[in-house]
Amino acid sequence: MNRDTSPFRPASTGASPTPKHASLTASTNLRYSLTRKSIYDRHLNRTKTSELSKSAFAFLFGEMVQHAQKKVYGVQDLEKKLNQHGYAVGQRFLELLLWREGRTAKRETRILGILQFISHSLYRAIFQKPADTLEKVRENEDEYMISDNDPLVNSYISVPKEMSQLNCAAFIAGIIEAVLDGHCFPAKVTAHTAPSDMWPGRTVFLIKFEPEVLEREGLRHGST
Amino acid sequence: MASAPSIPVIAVIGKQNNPIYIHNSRLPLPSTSLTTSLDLHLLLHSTLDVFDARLPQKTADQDFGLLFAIDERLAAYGWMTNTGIKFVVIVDQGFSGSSGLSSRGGGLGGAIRDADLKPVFKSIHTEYIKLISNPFFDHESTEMVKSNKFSKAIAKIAEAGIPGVY
Amino acid sequence: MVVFSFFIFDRHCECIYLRQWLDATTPSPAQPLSRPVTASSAATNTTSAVEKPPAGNKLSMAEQAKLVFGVIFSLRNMVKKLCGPDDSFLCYRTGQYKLHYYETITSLRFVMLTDIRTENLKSSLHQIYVNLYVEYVVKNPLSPVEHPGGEGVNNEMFELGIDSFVRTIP
Amino acid sequence: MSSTSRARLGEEVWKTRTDKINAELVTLTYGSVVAQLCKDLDGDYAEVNKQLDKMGYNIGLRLIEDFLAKSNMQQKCANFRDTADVISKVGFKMFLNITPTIANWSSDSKQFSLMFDENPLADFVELPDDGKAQAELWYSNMLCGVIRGALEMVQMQVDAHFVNDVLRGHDTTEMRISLVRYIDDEMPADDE
Repeated sequence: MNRDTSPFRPASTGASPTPKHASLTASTNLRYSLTRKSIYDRHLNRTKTSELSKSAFAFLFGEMVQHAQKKVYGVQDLEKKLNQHGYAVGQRFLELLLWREGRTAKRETRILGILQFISHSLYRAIFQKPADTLEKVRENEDEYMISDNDPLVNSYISVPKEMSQLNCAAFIAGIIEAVLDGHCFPAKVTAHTAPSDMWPGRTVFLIKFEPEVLEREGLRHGST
Repeated sequence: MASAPSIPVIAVIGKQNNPIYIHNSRLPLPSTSLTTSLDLHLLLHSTLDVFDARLPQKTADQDFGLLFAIDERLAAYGWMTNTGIKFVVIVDQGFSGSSGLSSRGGGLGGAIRDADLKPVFKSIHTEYIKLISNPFFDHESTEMVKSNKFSKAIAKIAEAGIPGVY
Repeated sequence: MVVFSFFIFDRHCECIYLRQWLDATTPSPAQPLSRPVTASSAATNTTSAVEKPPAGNKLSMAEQAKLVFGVIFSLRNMVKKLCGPDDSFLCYRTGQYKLHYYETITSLRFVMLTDIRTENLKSSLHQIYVNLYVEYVVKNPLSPVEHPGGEGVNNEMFELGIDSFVRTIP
Repeated sequence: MSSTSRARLGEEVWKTRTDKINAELVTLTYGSVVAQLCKDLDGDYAEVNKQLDKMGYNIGLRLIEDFLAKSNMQQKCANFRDTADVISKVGFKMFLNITPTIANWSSDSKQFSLMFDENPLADFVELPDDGKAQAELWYSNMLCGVIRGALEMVQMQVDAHFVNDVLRGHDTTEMRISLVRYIDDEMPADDE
């Protein structure tokens, strides 16, 4: 009980430790239909296996790209926007996925473990296929690569020459980043086009971990 | 007179150890060591130490079981998701005073096993997932959750108590 | 079969894509032009590549497109006046070439000029619409929704698709 | 084409001619778009509705081509009632795997409602409790734009907007669609 700093953040009004009998949470003014079920009444697995058309996603994603494009300066900025969208999606997807894995879910404490989780479980859950490769960048201790021969979000994208740097899979990079963050492996993830003869749209996700991750890995598991 | 064990407090604590939501139906409870809300906060605070201390040994399960006993009546149980969200449930064994304790003869924690709490934690986890799947839920916010539906759902879980234990 | 040229017109009657493999008005040479002419280069560079054949009063691709549209538009309207709104014309032929026509409900018009021995290409044009135009142009988020000046239609995937498709037409 | 055969067509297109994808990816992505707009526009929900509608409109202009290509429809609908039927049974089925019910026709057959029992876009949603989102935001407003854009491409100018949404505490989710006019063929610019 003798912590120096409170682990509770400076409390907002709702959280201040005033001696009150009632629940600490403010009540809300939202209206709910009495006859219709809200999200809290439905089973979470209802949508686990449900599907929508790939075109619906392609159009939505496309318009998201177009919309983001209007307000950005240059390719990098656009990729950042897409990354942010991916991050929001990734945070939620991760929680759903872990909840569903239930008992079998393992707390990943090693870099390799979490990367395997991403390239298999996560990829399979979102894209119905595992990622194509997972490898370590030889020159840099803190960098790893996951590759996808044909990223779903890029299936309809033909990048014009003047934007050749752009890779819209920055969206997926955002998802990966959220999942790493969720597991306390903070990292920067970026998407790069790396075509091969067989796969002109092959994309590599470059994962660069924050220094503290490697430090912890060294402490916990001995240097790798 | 002995009553069924109940759940007066359910707390959800975020990855950064920030409180996300605290359900508190009956505290402060007279004749326990929790008499003010400040006590409760300090108590929840100290559960975090237990999570931290046990974390390195935990790899698979999310169930941290009994964190510690608070006094003759109250005990704190914990659960941590793989994303570092902590759920703390405080159970009131319902024995009023020493007579209750002796009548059950089991002493603290004798009546309730860790496994009994599993379904409770599972339900909390489910409600939590529903909460954060909402696109308007702001992960970066440091404020407490204000969702009527979530509050109701958690209150319902607390009210239902521990399934199978009377 | 020999394909001379291919045009797409949008609902605003604008030519949003054109492509020429051979010139219909010159007797078929053995080889197609080494580099086919596409909309963007035709628009910006109408004099060089397109008008390479030196013969008499050659039309630029842009002018050809305008003429072609004038013809199909009149023909289509005539057919609808004669036989009702559900009828449409499929092709016509001259001594030199055959013009194939396919129009979608969204008023996209696909036109292909071939030699006279070619069978009706309506279903092929429909295939181009379904498998190439919709997949590579419509669904490409980086291409604009509408295509003034042909912008966004002549992307790499569509171009490659058209090329290989034309080669497979019997 | 009869109503039941349209339902069959929708079912067939969905089953055999549609590439499918995890629904939650779409739901969460849409959520991210809406939440981001609300943030960018600082809670100006009227403007958020407008932006969503505009994005939907752009999607509609494209989506109609995919719709026609997949459904292989080569003829225009004979009347607006047919159009409504196709939207519900083939269009929504093909993209969102739902079939909203058609209801509340006006006597001149120019206005109808689509009633959504299911709305995959709104699966995880609870509107922000800021005292105005429930009064001002139409969360799924993109769908209105999509219908407006798609129908414009087949020469119908319509007005589409939500009048009820369960997210607002209403008992139904209802979109009202009215035909404004049929659009004539465009003529080539006369520049000779």
